[in-house]
Amino acid sequence: MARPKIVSLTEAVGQIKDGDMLTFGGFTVWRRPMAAIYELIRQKKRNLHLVEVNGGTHDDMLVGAGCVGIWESSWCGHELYGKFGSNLARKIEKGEILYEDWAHIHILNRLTAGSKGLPFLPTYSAMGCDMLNPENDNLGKAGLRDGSNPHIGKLKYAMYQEPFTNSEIVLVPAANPDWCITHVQMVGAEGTVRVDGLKFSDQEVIKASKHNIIIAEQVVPEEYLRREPTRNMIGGYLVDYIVEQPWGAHPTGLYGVHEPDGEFISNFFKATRTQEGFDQWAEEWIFGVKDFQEYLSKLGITRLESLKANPALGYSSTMKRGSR
Amino acid sequence: MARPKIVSLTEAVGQIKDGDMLTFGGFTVWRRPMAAIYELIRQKKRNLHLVEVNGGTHDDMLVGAGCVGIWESSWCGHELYGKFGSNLARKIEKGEILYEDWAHIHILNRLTAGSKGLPFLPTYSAMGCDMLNPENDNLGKAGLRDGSNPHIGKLKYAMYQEPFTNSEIVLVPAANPDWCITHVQMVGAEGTVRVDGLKFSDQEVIKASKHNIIIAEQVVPEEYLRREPTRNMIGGYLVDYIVEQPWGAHPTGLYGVHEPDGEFISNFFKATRTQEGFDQWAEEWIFGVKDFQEYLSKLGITRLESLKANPALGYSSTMKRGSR
Amino acid sequence: MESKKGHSKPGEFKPIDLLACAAAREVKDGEIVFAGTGLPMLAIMVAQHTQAPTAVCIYESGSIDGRPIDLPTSVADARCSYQAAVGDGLTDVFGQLQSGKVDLAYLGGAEVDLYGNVNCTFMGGPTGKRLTGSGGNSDIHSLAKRSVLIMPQFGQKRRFVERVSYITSPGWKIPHWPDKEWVPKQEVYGSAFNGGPAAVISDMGVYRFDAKGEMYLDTVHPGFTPEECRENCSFDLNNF
Amino acid sequence: MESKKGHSKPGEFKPIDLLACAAAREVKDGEIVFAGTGLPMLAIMVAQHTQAPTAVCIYESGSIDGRPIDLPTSVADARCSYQAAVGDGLTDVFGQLQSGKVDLAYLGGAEVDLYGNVNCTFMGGPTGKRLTGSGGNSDIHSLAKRSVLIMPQFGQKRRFVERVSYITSPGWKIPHWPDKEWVPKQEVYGSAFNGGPAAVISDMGVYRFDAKGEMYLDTVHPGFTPEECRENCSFDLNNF
Repeated sequence: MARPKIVSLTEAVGQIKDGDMLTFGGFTVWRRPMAAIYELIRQKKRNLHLVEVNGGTHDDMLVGAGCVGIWESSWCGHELYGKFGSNLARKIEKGEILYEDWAHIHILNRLTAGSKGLPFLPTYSAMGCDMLNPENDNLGKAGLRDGSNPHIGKLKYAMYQEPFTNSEIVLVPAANPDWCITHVQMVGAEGTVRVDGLKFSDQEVIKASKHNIIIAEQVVPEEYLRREPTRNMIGGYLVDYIVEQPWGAHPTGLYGVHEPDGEFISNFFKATRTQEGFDQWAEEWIFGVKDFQEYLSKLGITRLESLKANPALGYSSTMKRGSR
Repeated sequence: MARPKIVSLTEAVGQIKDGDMLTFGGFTVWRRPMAAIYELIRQKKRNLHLVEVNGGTHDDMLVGAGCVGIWESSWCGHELYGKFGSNLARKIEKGEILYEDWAHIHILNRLTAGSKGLPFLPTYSAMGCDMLNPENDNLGKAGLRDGSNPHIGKLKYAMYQEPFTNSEIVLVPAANPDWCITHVQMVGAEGTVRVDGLKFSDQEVIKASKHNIIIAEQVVPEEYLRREPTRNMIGGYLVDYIVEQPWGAHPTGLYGVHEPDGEFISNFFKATRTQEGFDQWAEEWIFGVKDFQEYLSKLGITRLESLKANPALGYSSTMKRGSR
Repeated sequence: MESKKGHSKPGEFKPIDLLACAAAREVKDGEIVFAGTGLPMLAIMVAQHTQAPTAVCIYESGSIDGRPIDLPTSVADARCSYQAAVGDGLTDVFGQLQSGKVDLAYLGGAEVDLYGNVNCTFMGGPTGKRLTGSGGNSDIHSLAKRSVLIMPQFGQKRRFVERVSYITSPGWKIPHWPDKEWVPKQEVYGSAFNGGPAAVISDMGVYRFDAKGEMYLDTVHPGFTPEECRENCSFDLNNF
Repeated sequence: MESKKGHSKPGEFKPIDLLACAAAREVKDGEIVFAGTGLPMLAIMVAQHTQAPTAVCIYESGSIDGRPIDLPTSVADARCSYQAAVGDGLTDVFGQLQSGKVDLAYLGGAEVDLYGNVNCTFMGGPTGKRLTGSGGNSDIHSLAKRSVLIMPQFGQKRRFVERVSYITSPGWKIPHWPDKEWVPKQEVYGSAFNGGPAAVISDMGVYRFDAKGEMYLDTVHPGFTPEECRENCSFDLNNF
């Protein structure tokens, strides 16, 4: 197995094929690989199958741009900055996208099972809820559980009367995405990955995925990260491509580095209540700039600096909740 | 739920009852709560049910002292310092102890299932091996799978033809010990636990257990540990008792603090090839001293200092493998 | 009713303040509390600053027992992790939730019904208006010992309904799949049953559940009458 | 045979040195290797210092890709973690093992048989002499793509047997429980089959497995003859 390659964002994202199953590191509007999201849209990927522990601004954007064929997750919204993912909501309401809803533990378990080479994991979560209503097996209803798609199993889930305590329990099948894209604070030149702050479900989604793209604020000498192995998450042998892209998580937040750009996300949410609104927004912020560096220039240093975290706190001491 | 109490070792260990199920933090001859082991022996606990991810000097000592009724684990030995646990081996060979052998993943899964409130976890490990030979279900053969002991389930394990890929897989039942005793480098005054170096399976065994005793080299201000939450393992609400006991892991090793005392363990192994040998050894090192502090005095400062780790390396730079 | 909106002046209070305080009162000192974003987060922080100083707050992002000095924007906000005991991830905290360690959960929702079932996925069912989906709402309601739902009610009658149009999170009576028979939660969860909804706290009053698992009005906030509560509820609040 | 024991002088080698070097040769550059304590640990370190500098070594204690500058005493030794990429725990590394990420595993054992089954639990079965038990030996043999067993053989004929007296770790042919029928490993592991024993390396020679999963002598170390290998083996090494 070769060591990971340090490449451009264009090259890394260029490896992803139409129809691939994707997942992402991060949590809602935190530490999302936004630079890669913009590039996926610029490269006009189609029919992607997203399987995410939870969604956020990033997947609503991919959905709005028409990149996504199937969305599977527990949630999509913008936290405080937008009540729900309006592109996803619109496409679901119009029947323009296939989707499966899961409880948080369900979908976490699906990727955790994938990361451990297991066919399933059990949970007691959400029994009696509509995510497990057989009528809501949307991929099944669409005839996609016929074995033709290697990412879609024959069962959405199974109930199991287990033999140890005779309880009924939900078994959810493993998910193994083709790609996971994760934005992190630091990666070593040989691919050792360090995440500062909460780890969310990054370890699980990275290990579940066949290929990994790590986008880092900074590429640092391996030796530096290896002084403290217990602070690192992943060895380079699990990483295919490394991209160095400062601010690459904007407009989502990055622990210890910068806040989410709430105003930016809020404007996105408001603009994208219609497809036309999304298209105009994308024209300005995605297609209207050559690449992520030009996007950063368009945002400007003043705006970006205003998002910077205070190192003593891990967040900005000047930005208050609800203030802009 | 009350905050944990900071108590003496005698008081903490005094809470444990004959017949309780116990597990321990650490790995083989590393970071074992030896001060508590000596105290368990001094307090003459009987019929303990050990369920351990792996064993080591500590459980062989408990077995030698006649404290253990049932031993369940994947391994017992002294690493480089003794080929196997001679007390356990002798008692198994003479039929003086009940035991169940497991593969490492089996027993890790049993405690992980316990930590997550699940009745079982699946694994493909050790299929076709004699740990899963129905003839080697020793607790079953002893008639203990009749529901009379809440820690012994009706099945050692179950094979399951799972419905997603139709593979056969091993399901192992959850284990929830009454007590877990863990030695760590630091605990906060309110019980936040920090482990330096490898975490082994501490997180799983602590969370699986109904009650926890944390023995720390040092009790430190909470605020200090809370500056870096990502380096901590467990919140104080999971801890029942805190004991401060420097060198409390001796003769096992403690990352960043001290090496295992190889000569001490090696002498223990040699001495304990017979029960008489164990009894003499225990008379000298356990019953012959009033408490752990007197044990440390008997060892002496020169010996202890020679084990100290070099902070740049995490281990002693003067102690070489195989040298004494 | 404009005076019931906006920020309060010192010495005054608005229904939203009452809502947060009423919610905060549900926490007993020393309890392990799992809180969601928004008003639930505010309520637990109020509780920790009043009668429950040693209550431990767990967020589904992986942050445990933070001591925030600024109000967080979401559960993954660094503000939640300030002086936290542990900062790990979802596997940790959802595992603890499932193992029954969570005494009380604070959540919001778009719709609640007679049995305390919660909807935050679709208003009007799968052909209706799409919302965020479950996130951890479902997991937390499924597995916590008690859960407290914080819901705006005044002028939002459609949020209190006889049957939610989509069950995101289980209340006291739920369908058993695949046969669809409605049974008590205990029957579906068996040995994994830890509890269920303890209260729904709105800006008008506090609702609890009777032995049949049906919602009743327990107390009415100052400034409202039981009749007004009934008027702002789509089902027949006949138990008070 | 005294000259075959003890430490070698520069320019010389002893069988034990040959054993470590022969074992080291099994590693291809860039492979993910799971190593046990003792000689396996030495072999992978030799490989990393020769033909396989980018091989990654995982220890079952949770240490990944260490760059030790001193020889560790056991897999949990801090020496293993020096300049490691990751230092976590068992859940991490056994999960990676089970997911098929481990190319090669290096292990020892007390007894090996014709099919590569390994015993490190009981010499003579459950009524015999008790050893340490599996540790990770079983898991690693079960789940790695290739495993290499490092075993002393000279003068220890009872370690190479037709059938091990207790199967701690699976070889190419194993019983299917509960019916006890001996079948190829593939049949028992199904879709979870990743591979099996690739070689047994002793101080006398290198043994491999044929298409039937039976052991044969592949190469003999300098200083020994095939006949001597046969004499130090309890079963009929008839395939060479």
